[in-house]
Amino acid sequence: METLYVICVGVLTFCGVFLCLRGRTFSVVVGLTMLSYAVNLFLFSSGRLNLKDAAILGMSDSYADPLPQALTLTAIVIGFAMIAFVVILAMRARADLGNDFVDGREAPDSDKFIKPNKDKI
Amino acid sequence: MTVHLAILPILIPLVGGLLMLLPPFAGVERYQYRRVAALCLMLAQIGCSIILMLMVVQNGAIMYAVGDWQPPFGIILYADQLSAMLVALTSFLGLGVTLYSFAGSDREGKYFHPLVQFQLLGIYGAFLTNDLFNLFVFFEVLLIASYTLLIHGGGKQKTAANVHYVILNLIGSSLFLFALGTLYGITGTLNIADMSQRVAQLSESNQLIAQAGGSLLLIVFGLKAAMLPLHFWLPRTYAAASAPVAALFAIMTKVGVYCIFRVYTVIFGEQAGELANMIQPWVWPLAILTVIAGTVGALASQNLRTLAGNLVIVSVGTLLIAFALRTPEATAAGLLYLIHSTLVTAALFLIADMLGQQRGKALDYFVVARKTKQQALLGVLFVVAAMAVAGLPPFSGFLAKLVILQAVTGTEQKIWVWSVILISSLITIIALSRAGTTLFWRCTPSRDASETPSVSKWQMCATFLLLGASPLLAIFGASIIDYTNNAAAQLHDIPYLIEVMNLEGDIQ
Amino acid sequence: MSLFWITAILLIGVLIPLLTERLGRTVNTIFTMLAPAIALAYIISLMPAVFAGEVVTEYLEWIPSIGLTLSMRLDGLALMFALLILGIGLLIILYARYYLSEKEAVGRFFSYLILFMTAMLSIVLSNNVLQMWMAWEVTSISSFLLISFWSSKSESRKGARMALTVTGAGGLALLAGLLLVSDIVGSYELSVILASGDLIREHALYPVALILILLGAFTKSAQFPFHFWLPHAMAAPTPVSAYLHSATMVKAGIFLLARMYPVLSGTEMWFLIVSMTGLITLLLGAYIALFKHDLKGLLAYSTISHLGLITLLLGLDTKLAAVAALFHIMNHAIFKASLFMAAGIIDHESGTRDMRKLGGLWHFMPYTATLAMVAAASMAGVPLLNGFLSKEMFLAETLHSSALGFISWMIPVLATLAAIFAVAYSLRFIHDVFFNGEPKDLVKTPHEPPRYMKVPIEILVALCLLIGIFPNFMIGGLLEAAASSVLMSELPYYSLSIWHGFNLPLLMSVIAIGGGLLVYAYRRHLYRFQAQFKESDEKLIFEGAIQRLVASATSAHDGLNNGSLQRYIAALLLLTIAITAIPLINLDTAATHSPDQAVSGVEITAAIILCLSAIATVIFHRKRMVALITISVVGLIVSIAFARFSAPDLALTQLSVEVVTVILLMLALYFLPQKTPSESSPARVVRDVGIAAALGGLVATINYAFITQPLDSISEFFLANSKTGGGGTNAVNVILVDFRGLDTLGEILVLGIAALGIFNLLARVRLAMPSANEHGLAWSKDRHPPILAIISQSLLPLALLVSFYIFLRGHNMPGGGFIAGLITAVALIQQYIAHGVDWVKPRLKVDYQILIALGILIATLTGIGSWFFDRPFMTTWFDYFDIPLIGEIELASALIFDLGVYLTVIGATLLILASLGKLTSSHRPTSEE
Amino acid sequence: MSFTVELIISVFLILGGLFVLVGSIGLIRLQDFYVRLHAPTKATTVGLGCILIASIVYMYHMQGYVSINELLITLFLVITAPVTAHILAKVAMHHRVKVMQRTRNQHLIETARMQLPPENDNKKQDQDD
Amino acid sequence: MSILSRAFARLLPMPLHSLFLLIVWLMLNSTTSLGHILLGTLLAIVIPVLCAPLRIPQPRIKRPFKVVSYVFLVLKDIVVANFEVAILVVGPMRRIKPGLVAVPIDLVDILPITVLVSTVTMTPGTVGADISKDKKWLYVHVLDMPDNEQEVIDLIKQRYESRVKEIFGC
Amino acid sequence: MLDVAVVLVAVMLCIALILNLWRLIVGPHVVDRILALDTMYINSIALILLYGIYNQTPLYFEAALLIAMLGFVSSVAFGKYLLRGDIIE
Ligand code: NA
Ligand code: NA
Repeated sequence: METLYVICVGVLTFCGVFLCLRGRTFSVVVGLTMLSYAVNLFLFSSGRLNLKDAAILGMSDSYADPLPQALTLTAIVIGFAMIAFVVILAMRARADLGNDFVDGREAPDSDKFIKPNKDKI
Repeated sequence: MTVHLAILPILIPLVGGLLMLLPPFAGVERYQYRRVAALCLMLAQIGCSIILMLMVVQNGAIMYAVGDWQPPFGIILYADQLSAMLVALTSFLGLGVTLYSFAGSDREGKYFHPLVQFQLLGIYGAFLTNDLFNLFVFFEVLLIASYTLLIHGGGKQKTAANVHYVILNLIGSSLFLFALGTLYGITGTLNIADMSQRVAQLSESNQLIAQAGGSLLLIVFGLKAAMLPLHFWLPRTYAAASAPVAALFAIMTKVGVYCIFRVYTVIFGEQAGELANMIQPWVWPLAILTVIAGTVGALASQNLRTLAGNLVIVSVGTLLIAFALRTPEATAAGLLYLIHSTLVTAALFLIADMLGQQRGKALDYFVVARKTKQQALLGVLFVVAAMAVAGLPPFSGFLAKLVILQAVTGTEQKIWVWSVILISSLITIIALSRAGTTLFWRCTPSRDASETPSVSKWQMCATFLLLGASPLLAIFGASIIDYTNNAAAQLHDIPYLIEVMNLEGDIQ
Repeated sequence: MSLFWITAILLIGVLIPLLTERLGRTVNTIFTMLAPAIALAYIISLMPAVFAGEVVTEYLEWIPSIGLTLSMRLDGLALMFALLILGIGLLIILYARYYLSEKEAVGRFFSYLILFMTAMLSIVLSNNVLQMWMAWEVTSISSFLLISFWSSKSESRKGARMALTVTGAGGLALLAGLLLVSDIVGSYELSVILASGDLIREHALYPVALILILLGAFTKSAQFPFHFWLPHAMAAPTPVSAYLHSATMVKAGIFLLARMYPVLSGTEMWFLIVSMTGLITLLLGAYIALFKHDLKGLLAYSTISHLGLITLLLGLDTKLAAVAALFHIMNHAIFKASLFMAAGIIDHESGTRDMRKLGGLWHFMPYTATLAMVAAASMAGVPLLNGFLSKEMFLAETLHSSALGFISWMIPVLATLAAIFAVAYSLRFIHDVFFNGEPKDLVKTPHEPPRYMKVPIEILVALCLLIGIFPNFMIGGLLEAAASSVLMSELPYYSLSIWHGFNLPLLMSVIAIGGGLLVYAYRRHLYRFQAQFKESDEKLIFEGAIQRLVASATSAHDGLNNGSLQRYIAALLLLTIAITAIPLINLDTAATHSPDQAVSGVEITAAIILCLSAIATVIFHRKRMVALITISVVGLIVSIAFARFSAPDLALTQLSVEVVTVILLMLALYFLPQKTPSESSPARVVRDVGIAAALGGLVATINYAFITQPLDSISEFFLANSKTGGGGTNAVNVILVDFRGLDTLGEILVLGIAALGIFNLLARVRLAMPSANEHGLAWSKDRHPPILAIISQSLLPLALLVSFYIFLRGHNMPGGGFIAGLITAVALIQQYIAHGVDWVKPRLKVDYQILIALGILIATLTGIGSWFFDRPFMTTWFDYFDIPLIGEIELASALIFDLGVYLTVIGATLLILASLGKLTSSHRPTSEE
Repeated sequence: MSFTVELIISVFLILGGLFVLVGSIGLIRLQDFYVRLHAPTKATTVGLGCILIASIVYMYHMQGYVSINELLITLFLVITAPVTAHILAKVAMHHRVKVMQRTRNQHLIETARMQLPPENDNKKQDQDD
Repeated sequence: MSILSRAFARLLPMPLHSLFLLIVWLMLNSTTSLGHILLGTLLAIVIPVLCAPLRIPQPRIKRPFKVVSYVFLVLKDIVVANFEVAILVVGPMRRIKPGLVAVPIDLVDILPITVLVSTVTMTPGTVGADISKDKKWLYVHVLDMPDNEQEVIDLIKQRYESRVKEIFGC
Repeated sequence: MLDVAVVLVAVMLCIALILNLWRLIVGPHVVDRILALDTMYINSIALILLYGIYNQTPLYFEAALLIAMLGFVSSVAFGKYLLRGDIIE
C-alpha cells in the first residue's frame, strides 16, 4: 500500500511540476492545483496510512493520527485561497498585459481586450 | 494584560484590521476614519512591542501557550529578545509605512490599511511562533496580504510582477508543506523546541530524512529571503510595488532570514549531532553569491527602486554570511545589520517614490529629466540613505558592516567575507554615486514646477522616521549592540529555550 | 575645553553658513570663519605642551564592545597637520568669499568645506583607527560634494565620481588593513598600535596589512598608478583645489604613511613599495606637468609630483628622510595653496586658465604676478624660499640611499631629473602667464582682484619667504615635534639653515635650475617628442571602464534575470533537487522499515485512475477545458483516498474545495484563451520532464522513507484529551477549533484576505467577453435554462439544511464550519449559475465584506473571551446541560469559533464570485466574432 | 446477521453493481453521444438505488435503527440526474455533436437547438431523404 | 384573522416544504428526539424564509396524495425500463434505433414542466433534451424508437403529463 | 456470502470506473468527457457506500451525499460553460 501511495504522490508531483514549468498562466494554475494535491497527500501521510479507523473517538479502539489530518485540512483551505487568488490574478494579467504568458511578454493575441480604467475608487 | 503581551502584537492588528472592514470605518469616503484608526493601531503596536521587549529583557523569554495547551502539544508563542526586537522593528517600520501612505497612496485602492495590518500580523506571527506549522500559517497570512498589497494601485507592471511573485511563492508554500510533512513524519512533533530535542535522538537513517526535510526548509526560507538563486523575483517585485508597500516589504526578506537563523540554530543547531551545521556547505557559497548577484544587479539597475531592490538582495546575502559564520557574535552582528538594512532600504524606496513624483515621466529612472522641485531636501535624504546603505560612516551601515567584518574569524573566511563585503560596498558606492549624480544633477532646463507636487508632510515624517533611525542606531550603537549580543546569545542557548518551554525530560 | 570640543564646534560650524547665508556673503564668511578660528586658537594654545614632548590624548567611550571609541591624540604630527588644515582653511574661506559669485550657493559651499575640514581634522587628531577610518571616509564624501559643486557640468560630476570611486576603494582597502593590524595588536587604539611595531612587522599577515594600508594611502595621495583622479578633481571651484589638493585631502594619505611609519616602516617591503611608488610618481607628475596647458592641470600634476617626492622620502626609510618629508609637507602646502589661489585669480579675472591664451598679464596685475612668481619660485626650489630648503634635504637624502644596491645611483639622478622638470614647469607657469606676449581671445580685460582676495596669498607667500630665510625660527619647533612623533625615537641631527656650504645637493640644485631653464628654452623639441604619444584622457578611460563594468554587470544580470518565470521556477526546483538529494543518496533504502500494508484491487484501480487522469491532465493541458475535466477526476480520487485512509473530514473538505476550485478555473477560462498553442520546444519539454521527474522521484522517496518508519508523535495527547479537554469526539475538528485554533484563525484570515484581494484584482478591470467559443461557435441563446433554475432553487433549502447539519455535528463527527460554509457557498453558487448575477444580486442583500470581517472577528473574540477567565487566548470552554424533555446538550465556545469559520467561508467564496460576476453582468462589452 | 438479511443485502448489492457496470459499459459501447446519454444516467441511478437499499438494510442491522439518511442521497440524485442529462443534451445539440446515421428525425435536433416549435411535415420528409 | 393568516403565510410560506425539511432533518440525524424535533422545526421555519428571496413563485401541489401514487408509478416504470435498456446496451448495437420526437405539451408553468421532463428523463429509453421557447414542445431523444413515433408521444402525454396536471391541479 | 458480494461488487465498480475513465480520455467530444465525469461521480458514491458496508461504519455517508450534491453542481457548471462560456453571467 505504501509503495502504491508514494508512487501516486510522485506522479502527482511530477505532473504538477511539469505544468508549473509551462509558459501560460492557466497551465501553471492547473499545475499548482495538481501540486497541492500531491502536497496534501504527502502531508497527510506523515501520520502514516491508517486503513481502518478514523479519528472519531468512540468509534473504535485505535485511531488514525488526527494531527496530520488537521494540518492537511488547514493546508487544503489555504491552498484553495491561494489558487483562487492566482486564478483571478491570471485573469487580471490577461486584461492588463493582453496575453496569458507568465512572463508577461508582449505577444500578439487574437482576442481584443479592454485595459483597466485607472480612476480611483 | 501584560500576561497576554506575547499575543497582543498579533491580536491588535487582527482586530484592528477587521474593524476597519466594518462600519463605521468601511467605505470609500471614510478614509479619514481609517487613517486615524491605522495610526492608533500602529502606536499601540509600537507601545506593545516596546513593553514586550522590556519585559523580555527584564524577566527573560516569555512562553505563551495558546489555548492553554502546554508544549509540545499546543501552539506556543515564544518571545525572546530576538523576536521581541524584530516585532518592535516591524511595528516601527509599519508606522513609517502607514504615515507615508497618508499622503494619498492609501487611497489608490481599497483595503490598504487593513491589508497592512494583516501583513504586519503575519510578520509578527512568524517572528513569535515557536511552532513550525503555525509558522507556515503566518507565512501564508503575510504572503496573501503581500500579494494583495503588491497590486495596490494597479498597473501593468504590478500585475506582471505579481504573477511571478505569487507563482513562485505558491511553489515555495508547497515545498514548505513537503518539508513539514517530512519533519512531522520523522519527529512526530511540530514545536520547534521539542523538535530540536527529538532530532538529536533520531536514528542514523532517520537523520538523513530529517536532513532532507530541513534542507527543503532552506529553499522555502531562502525564497522568502531572496537567497541566490531564489532571488529573481525580488527586484522586479519591489520596483513594481507602490512605495509604502515596497518599504513594508523591506522586512519580508528578513522574515526568511530570521527563520533561517531560528530553525537552523535551534532545530539543526549544535545539539543536533550529525545534523549540526548541515546546511552550512550550501549557505556559505550561496550567501556570497547572493551578495555578488545583488551587487551586480545594483550596478545594472536602471532606476532607483530596482537599485534599492538589489540592495535588499545584498543585505540578505550579508545576513546569510552572518548566519553562515555560526557564532553568537556573528549572529549579533547580523541582527544589527538586519535592523539597519531594513530601515534604510525601506527609506530608500520612499525616497525613490518622492523623487519620482517630482521628475515627471522619468520617474526614478536614471535618465536626464527635469529638476526636482525640492532638490535640497531630497538630496540630503538621498545622500544620507546612500551613505547608510553603502556602509559609509557615520551612519548605521558602517557600524553594521564593521561588526560583521569583526565577527569573521579564520583567515580563509576573512579573505572571502571581507573582500566580498568590501568590494560590494565599493560597487554600491559607484552605483549610488552614478544614480545620485544623474537623478539630481543631470537636469533638463527647468520648466515651471508649480504643477509638480511637493513632498507632503506625511511623506517627510515617514522618511525622517525611518532614515533618522540610521544615525540614531550609530549613536546608541553601544546599547543596541549590547541588546543584539544578548539576543544572539539567547538564540544560541538551546537549553534555556527548553527550560522556558518546560520540555526537560520530555524525551528520555 | 577639550579636543572633542574642536570636533563639536566644527560640526556646529557646518550648520552656521547655512543659517547665515541670508545675511550676505561677507557676514556669512565671517560667521563661517568663527568655528575654525576658535579651533585654531585652541590648537595653538596647546602648542607649548606638544613642543614639550607631551602627547595630548582624550578618550570617550562610544561602542567599547567593538573597539570603537572617541579617542583623540594631539602629538607633533597631528599638530602640524591641524595647523595646516585650520590655518590654510581659514585663508581659503576668505578667498572663496571673493571667488564665488553672489548667485552661487555660498552657504552650501562653506558648509561642505567646514564638513570636510572637520573630517580632515578628525583624521589627524584620531587616536583610534576605526574613528580615523570613519573620518577618512567622510573626507571622501565631502570632497565628492565639493568637487561636484558645479554639478551641472558633466566634468564636475565625472571628476567627483572618479575621486570618490578611487578614494572610496582605497578607503575600503584601508579598513581591511586597519582591521588586520588591530587584529594583530588586539586593540584599535593608536597608542597601543604605535607601540607594537615589532609585533606587527613580524606577523605573517604584515605584508597583506601593509599593502592594504598603502592602497588606502596611495589612492588618497594620488600616487601612481592611482594618480589619475587628481587632475580631474580640478573641475572643482579653485578654493576647493587650493584646499584639498595642497594641504588636506591628498595629504591624508601622506599623513597615514607618516602616522603608521613607526609600525609599518623598516622593512624591505616598505622601502621597495613606498620609495619606488614615490619615485615613479615624482618623475611622472613632474614630466606630465610640463605639457599641461591648463594652469590648474599643471598645478595638479605638480602636486602629484610633490606628493611622490614626500612618499619617496618616507620610503627611503631613514630618519633624516622622514624629517625632510615632514618639512616638505608643510612647504608644499604653503606654496601650492598660494599658487592655486593665484591660478584662481587669473582664471577669475581673465576668464581662462589656458596658458596658450594667456600671456603678458604682468601689465594687468603686477601685484598678483609678483606673489605668484615668489610662490612658483618656491615650487621650483629657488634659494631663500622654503621650497628650496626641503628640496635640498630631499636631494641630500636621495644620495644616502643604498638599498637598491648597484643601481642606487639612479635615485639621485632621477630625483635631479624631476627637479629639472619642476623648474621647467614653474618657469613656464610664470613666463607663459605673465610675460611671453599678449593675451589672446580673452572674454574680459584682466585686472587686479579685490583687495582681500589677495590677502590669503600674501600671507602664504610671506610664509614662503620667512620660512625660507628663517627656517629654524619659523618652524623649527614644530618640525621637531612632528618628527619625534613620527620617528618615536631620538631625532637625527639636522640643521635648518639656508647655507650648508658647497656640497653635492647644492650642485644638484644648481643643475636643476640650469637644466630647468634649458628644458624650458628648448621646450618645443620636447613638445614635438611628446606629441608622438597620443594624449589619453583618464576621465574617458575611467568612465569607459566604469561603463564597461556597468555594461557587463547589466549583461550578466540580464542574462541571468531574463524575466522568464520558467527559468526562475527551474532554478528553484533544481536547487531543491540538489539540496535534498544529497542526504537521500546516503539513505540506505534497505534500512529497517515496516513492510507495506496489503493492497487491494480497488486501491490499485484508484491509483491507476489517479495517475492516468493526472497524466491525461498534462497531455491535455493545452486543451484547457479537457484538462479541467481530468483534474476534477484527480480531485475526486484524492478525496476518495482520504476517505479510504480514515480521514472523512479531509475527504469532505477536499471534495468541496475541489468543486469550487474547478468552477473558479472555469470562470477564469472564459476570459483566457481556450487553448494553448504548442510552443514548448522538444528540448524544453525534455528538460522540464527531467526536472519534474527528479522532483517527483525525490518526493516519493522521502515519502516512502518516512511513511514506513514507526512514528512516535504527540498525537496520543490529542486523542486522549479531545473529549475531556476539548469537548468533542472528532479529534480532527477539536484540533482545528481548539488545540490548534490559532492555525484555523490564520487559515480563515488567509481566506478572507484572498477574497479581499480578489475583489481588488477585479475592482478596476473590465474584460471583454468572447461572444463565441474557440471554434467560433456562438454561445447558446438560452442564458438560464428554466428547468435548471427550478431545480436549483428547490435544492437550496435542502443544501442549507445539510450544511447546518454538517456544521453542528462537526465537533463530534466529520464536518465542521469550513465544510458547512463551503456547502452553503456551493448551493449559492448554484443559484448564480442557474439565475445569473443580475438576478441573484438584488435578492441576496448581504455585504460579503462585512460577513468576512464579522466571521473572523467572531472567531477572534471567542478567543479573546478566555482572557476574562484569566486564561490564555483561545482557551476553550464547554459544558453539558441536562434540559428537561430535550435531554443532554453540549454547549461549547468552539462552536462559536466554528461559526466564525462558517461565516468567513461563505463571505469569502461569495465575495469572489460576486466580484467575478460584476465583470460580466451589466453593460458587458463583447468582442466581435 | 441472518442469512436472509445477508442474502437481501447481497442481492441488492450485486444488482446495483451490475446496473452500474452496465451503465458504464453503455458509456463505452454506444455509438453517439445522445445514445450514450441514456446509459449511465439511468442505469446508474437504479444501480445506485440498489446499493443504497443494501446500505440502508445493512446499517439497520448494524445500528439497530433505520438510518434512512441514505434516502437523502437518492433524493438528491433523483432531483439532479435529469437536470444534468437535460443540460448535457442541450450542450450536445448546441455543439452539433455528431449523431448516429440512423437516428430518426435528425432535423429536430436543429429545431430543438434553436428552441423552436417543430416545422411542418413536408420539410421533415425532405430531410429524411 | 387575516393578519394572523398573513403572518402565518409569511412565516411559513411553504408549509409542505417546511414539513419536508423537518423530515429530512430528522432523517439526517436519525432521531426523533424532542430536541431535534424542536431544532428541526426551527430550521424548517427559518430556512424557507431565508430562501424566499431566491424563489420564483411556482404553483403549489394541489393533491399531495397523487404525488405518492405518481412516484410509485414512475418507480415501477424506471425499474422495468431499466432492464430493457440494460439488455439493449449489452446486446448488439445494431438493434438500437434512436430517434427524436417532438411532444406537444399542455402544461404552462415551469415547475410542472420540470417534473414532466425529469420523469421522461428518469425513465430509461427517453431523455428530455429540450423544450421550445414557447414551452409548448418537449423534444425527446428516444433510445429505441418504435416504428410509430406517436406511441412515444402518447405514452408521455397520457401516462405522465396527465398525472402531473392532476397533481398541480391545472 | 456478503463478503463475496462486496468483493464482487467492488470488482464491478472498479471495472465501471476504468470504463468511465476510458470514455473520459478518448472523448471524442468534451460533452462525452463531462458525461463520463458525471458517471464517475455517481460510481464513486457507490464505491464509498460499499466501503461503508465493508468497513461497517456510517462515517462516509456524508462524503457520498456531498459527492451527489457537488457532482451535480460541477457537471452543470461544465455544461453551462459549454453553452454560454460564462457560467455565472
Ligand atoms: Na601664454
Ligand atoms: Na481548550
